[in-house]
Amino acid sequence: MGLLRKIRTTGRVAEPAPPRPEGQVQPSARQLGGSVQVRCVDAGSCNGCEIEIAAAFNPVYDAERYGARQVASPRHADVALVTGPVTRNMAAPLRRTVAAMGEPRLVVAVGDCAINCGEFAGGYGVEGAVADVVPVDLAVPGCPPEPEAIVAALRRVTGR
Amino acid sequence: MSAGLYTQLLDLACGAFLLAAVLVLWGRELAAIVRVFALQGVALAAVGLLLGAHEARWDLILVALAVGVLRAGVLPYLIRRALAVSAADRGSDEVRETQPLVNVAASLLTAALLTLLAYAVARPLTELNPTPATRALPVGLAVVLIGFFVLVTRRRALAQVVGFLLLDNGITATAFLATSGVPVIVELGVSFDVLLAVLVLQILTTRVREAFGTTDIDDLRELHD
Amino acid sequence: MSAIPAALATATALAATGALAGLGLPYRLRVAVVGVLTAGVGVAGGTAGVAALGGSRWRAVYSGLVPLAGAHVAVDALAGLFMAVAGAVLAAVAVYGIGYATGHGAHGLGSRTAQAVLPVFALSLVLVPVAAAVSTFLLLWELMALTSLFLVLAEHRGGHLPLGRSRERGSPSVRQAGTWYAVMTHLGLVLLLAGFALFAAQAGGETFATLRAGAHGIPPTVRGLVFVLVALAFTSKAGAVPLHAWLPRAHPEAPSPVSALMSAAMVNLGIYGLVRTGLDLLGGGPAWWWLGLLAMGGASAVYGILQAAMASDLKRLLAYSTSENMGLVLTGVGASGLFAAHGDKPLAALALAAALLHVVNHAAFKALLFCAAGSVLRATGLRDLDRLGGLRARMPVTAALFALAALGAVALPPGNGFISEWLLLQSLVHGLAVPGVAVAVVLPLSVALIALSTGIAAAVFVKALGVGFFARPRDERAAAAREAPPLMLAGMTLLAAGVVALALVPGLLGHGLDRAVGAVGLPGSGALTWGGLGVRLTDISARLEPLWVVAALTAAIVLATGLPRLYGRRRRRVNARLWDCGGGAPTPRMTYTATSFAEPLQRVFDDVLAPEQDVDVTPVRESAYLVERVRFQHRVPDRIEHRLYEPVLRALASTGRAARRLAGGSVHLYLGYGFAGLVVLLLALVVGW
Amino acid sequence: MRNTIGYAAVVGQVVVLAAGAPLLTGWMRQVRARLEGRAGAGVLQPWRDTRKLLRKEPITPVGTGPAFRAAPALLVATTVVAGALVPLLSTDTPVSGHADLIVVVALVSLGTLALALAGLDTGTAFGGMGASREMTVASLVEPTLLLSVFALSIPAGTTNVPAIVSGAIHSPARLASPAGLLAVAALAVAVLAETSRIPVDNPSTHLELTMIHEAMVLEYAGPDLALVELGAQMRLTLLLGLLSSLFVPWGIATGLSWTSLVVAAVLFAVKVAVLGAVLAAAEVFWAKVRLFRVPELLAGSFLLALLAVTASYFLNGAS
Repeated sequence: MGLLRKIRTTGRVAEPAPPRPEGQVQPSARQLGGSVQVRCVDAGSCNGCEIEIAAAFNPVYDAERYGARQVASPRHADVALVTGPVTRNMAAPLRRTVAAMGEPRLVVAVGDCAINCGEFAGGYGVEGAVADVVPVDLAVPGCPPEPEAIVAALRRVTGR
Repeated sequence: MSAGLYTQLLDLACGAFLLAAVLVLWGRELAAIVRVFALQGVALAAVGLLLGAHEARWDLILVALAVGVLRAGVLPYLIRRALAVSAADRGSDEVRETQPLVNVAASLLTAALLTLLAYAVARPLTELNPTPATRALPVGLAVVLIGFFVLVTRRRALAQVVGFLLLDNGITATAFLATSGVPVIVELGVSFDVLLAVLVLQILTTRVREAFGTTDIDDLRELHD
Repeated sequence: MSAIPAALATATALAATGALAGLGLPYRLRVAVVGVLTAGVGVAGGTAGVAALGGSRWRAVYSGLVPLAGAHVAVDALAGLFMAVAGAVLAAVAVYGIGYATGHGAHGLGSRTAQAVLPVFALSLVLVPVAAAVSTFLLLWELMALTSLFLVLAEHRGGHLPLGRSRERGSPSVRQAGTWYAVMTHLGLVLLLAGFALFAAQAGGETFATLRAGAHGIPPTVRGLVFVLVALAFTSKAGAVPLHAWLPRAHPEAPSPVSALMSAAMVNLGIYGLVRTGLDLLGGGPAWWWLGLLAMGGASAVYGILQAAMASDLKRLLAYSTSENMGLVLTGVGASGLFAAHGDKPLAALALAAALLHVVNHAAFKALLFCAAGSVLRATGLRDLDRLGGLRARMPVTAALFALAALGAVALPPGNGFISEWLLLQSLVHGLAVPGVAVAVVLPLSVALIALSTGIAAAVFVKALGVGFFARPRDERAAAAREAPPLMLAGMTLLAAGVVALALVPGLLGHGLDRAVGAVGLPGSGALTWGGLGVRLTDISARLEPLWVVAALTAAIVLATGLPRLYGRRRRRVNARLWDCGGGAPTPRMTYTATSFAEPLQRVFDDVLAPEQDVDVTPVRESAYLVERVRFQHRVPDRIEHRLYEPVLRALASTGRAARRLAGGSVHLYLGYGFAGLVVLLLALVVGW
Repeated sequence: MRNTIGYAAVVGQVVVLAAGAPLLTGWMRQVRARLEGRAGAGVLQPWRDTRKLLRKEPITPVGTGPAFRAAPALLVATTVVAGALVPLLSTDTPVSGHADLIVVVALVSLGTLALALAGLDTGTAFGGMGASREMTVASLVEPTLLLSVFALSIPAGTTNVPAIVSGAIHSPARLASPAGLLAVAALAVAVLAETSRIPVDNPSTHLELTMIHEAMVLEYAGPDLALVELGAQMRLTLLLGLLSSLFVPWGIATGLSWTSLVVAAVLFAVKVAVLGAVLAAAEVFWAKVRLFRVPELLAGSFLLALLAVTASYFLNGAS
């Protein structure tokens, strides 16, 4: 009964949807038609971006209302959210993950490290930015990026 | 009250009565078990009330009401208080029946067999005088058996108390259904006994807890060894 | 009228020729000739059976054949059903056997003895139901037991395999299986002998006709004793728990065609004997007989399939599944007797029809399963599911046939096993109308046990097919497997045709089944109507037309694959690596094995199965904290065997030791024993009379 | 005319099932989202997912065989056939004579089995793990299912679903009896297990080690995945529909008229939506139980089913 009362008193926590983000819907994402399955790949991040991604899917930002959902297998996914500079050990797994996704597929680089290796540029264990390993369709800058930015990027893919 | 409706309601009450016994067996959380036990008291009172209303016997209705107050109100309240005390002392360990002697799945299957046994045993009795009430007789017997089973297999003293009370509920229900009501004196006597037993057990439980810090009955065996 | 004796005479002649050919001819010729002749025995026996199912009957007495009593033979529809099943299985398996034994070389099944015995075993399978007197029956029964024992032992030297590798398991297991089989089957014979002797003495004659006539004059306790003795023997032959111990040993160790014959034809005869004596000769009995059978049936069904779920040896799995299916049949027979005892003849007929139909269905799919397992064994030398795998690409036909038979075994539509299980469930579900407390208590439990065994059977055959034939090979031998030779495939295809026919148009069997049920005095077609396509219960609104189910499923599959294509963009299907979590290609060692597949079930039924495991950690010499080797052993023993047989065996052994002490070697002592015995006997006479 | 309406009812059942299944899932997710304080993706989202999956490229993982390819279609096909048989909209259809409850249960199991084989066919560890767990759960559900069938068939005297349903419409007292209620409870637990819902399985888990159903389908992509998802959604709808038909039968067309068929369709949608909402709300409150606690749950439901059988036999005066 406690939970029921909590549900009643809390009500809706999702913030009102911000206006649709600027910029075109990704051309390759048009076929997706408002449904995007997301697979996260941590290619060597400090886990700051992971926390923000988790926040983007929480009840407050609720990325799910725009049609994005996280899935357990890259076979089910349309979008790979890649975070962190790609370390040497994660380069091959990242390639395999993207290859396992069926066409049409997109890769979204989340965070400064994913875009240009950020703080870790030139590190001995770093292979390079995500774009050096797999073709990147969208980038979300920030260290770490705010959940709004991640949600906005996902909305440019779902088109909703 | 038409005969059909009476049968229907009586069957429903008996079904709920039996279901409550099964749920007691199923549950692990002692607090939930006590809640279910209180519901069973309500069902038992309903059985009595229905019988009394059907046969227009005021004594039966009175007994049923008394039983209801006792089984659905007083006893659960006492057990809950004991539970609260032990939970305050010992933390969450004490409020769950974590490891019954027979695992839950097996005890559920045993309960199934016990119910069948009760049906088989009660069959000749039913055939003596087939009325809706005697037809539901096996339910009372099944609850007696299930109560006994709980008493045998549970480790926590409080769970055993509930088992004992289940057994007693079963006896009361059997008495209601078989003879359409026991004499008031007998019923009161039995209930008084039960109340006494609960008090004694509660005192004992408190003592045990003070002495050993837990109410796992198996620890008592060390006294013997 | 004349078809039956002619066919039986042909069968006997063919079998005799076959035995001689097996002894005389050189290896290559021998296998082919014996195979063809054995198939002929099957065809002839099957023809006789079909004729009997068609309504013709035959009886005869050959006074010279068996000393004292003479050979009494008779064929009715019940016998016909079992003959037809045995004949059909024989014909197909014999063809398969030619291919199997050819590859085997001159040892094992191809050897002189085995080839000489095979036709005789085949003949005995066909002839046991023909016997119409106790002595004839027991002689044929013993012939069947002995010949099958020979065949079980055929590979005691370790079969020679085409790939030139020795078999995984050496001969000790074969010898052990032979011992178990020999002992148990002969104990069974002793029980049969005792039961029938008692019966015959009380009824005043040993022909089945006299027994049938005299059965009602026998006091109930004696009747009960006869039934218990005979039922113990027959259920042991049928492999019912707890008398099943020989079955999971003998069936896997026998050469695969022999396993197929034993599992699909020989165990049936246990059921035949039970139906013949219990329902026909004794003319039914009190409820407790049948409650006992129901209990045995339920226990066999669940215990058998649980052991099958734990087995990782493919043939052992199939053997335990035989135990399960015989349990289902026993449930049907028990329910039939129970209903008859309470006077509900139509329902009894329905239950018996379900049981008999399940015998037929089981024979079809189990023969095919054993043959397919034999093909796998022959191609890889492996029976261990944990090492097999990936065979669907290498042995596509065998894999497809195994899948077809497995569909029958899991008792789901459109498999053939589903139809008989459906009938069985219908008879049990409607059995509550029969009065009696025992009925009301037992029927729900039986339904639950059948349901549980069916559910686990699905897991078992998903395991056998999915782990054994799908995925990737876990052993180089499995990777090098090649498809079985055409003759083996031909034999299996014949069986598959039977499975498909039984699954799609069970109605074809209808009238024969009615007559078989009628042969034991139940109203054959009282409860069932066999339409052209399916089955319909007469008094109850229930019907099953498998052909329609298959048609509907096919249409729905076409719809489900077609509609999305219409909508989709018709992208080309691409190949991709298996998803490996990014960590590099998964190796075959990462695939799920049979043992790991069964692990959750084993944990659920821990209390029943009581698995044994021990972990043995060897530290390196320098330090106790560094582990050099960890050995983990896990096995699920047959608990009933463990708990029931071993104490008996131990007791026997100690009795033997005690007996040795008694036998001191002195002649006086022995004479003294004799004298004491005589005196005691006389004393007993004096006191008794 | 008689046949036209009858066949229309059958086609209607299949269409309602296929079209409504994603909507039901969307509705349940929406209810859940609202209870969690989220906005939710809308009721239509599962249809958008399906549309997108159908447009994606089909993938065949190397090393898989025919079982992997055939399983999705078979899963959908078994559900379609079962959906055509059971009286979701009408009890009087040309196929109602074939609508045996045992057959329906077996068809649903056949779909489970096909998917389990597909999981093993991939040869990955997760596929095998999912298959093994799914078959374990399925085999333990079977006794509950069949005993519930048994309990339901006693008052009707048949296992034919339309006969049971129309019997219940005519004598509603059957449903309020202890036997009826116990059978509902037992069947409800069995349905939860068969459709891989909480507390037996978590349909939205991302952790492979806790998966049952999802683990088997990790390798599917594109149109194949669309069929698998659609099959699972249809199964949920079918079983909830069957539950509502058996225990809240009012509104199902018993005669042959177009209006009653339309009314039945509307009522069916309402009933299933209510059941779905209850289920979704319950899932917010429950947690998934440990895999090896699942047998306890199923043993409990088995006990309820057995009690249903005995109660219907002893209380309702079979004697």
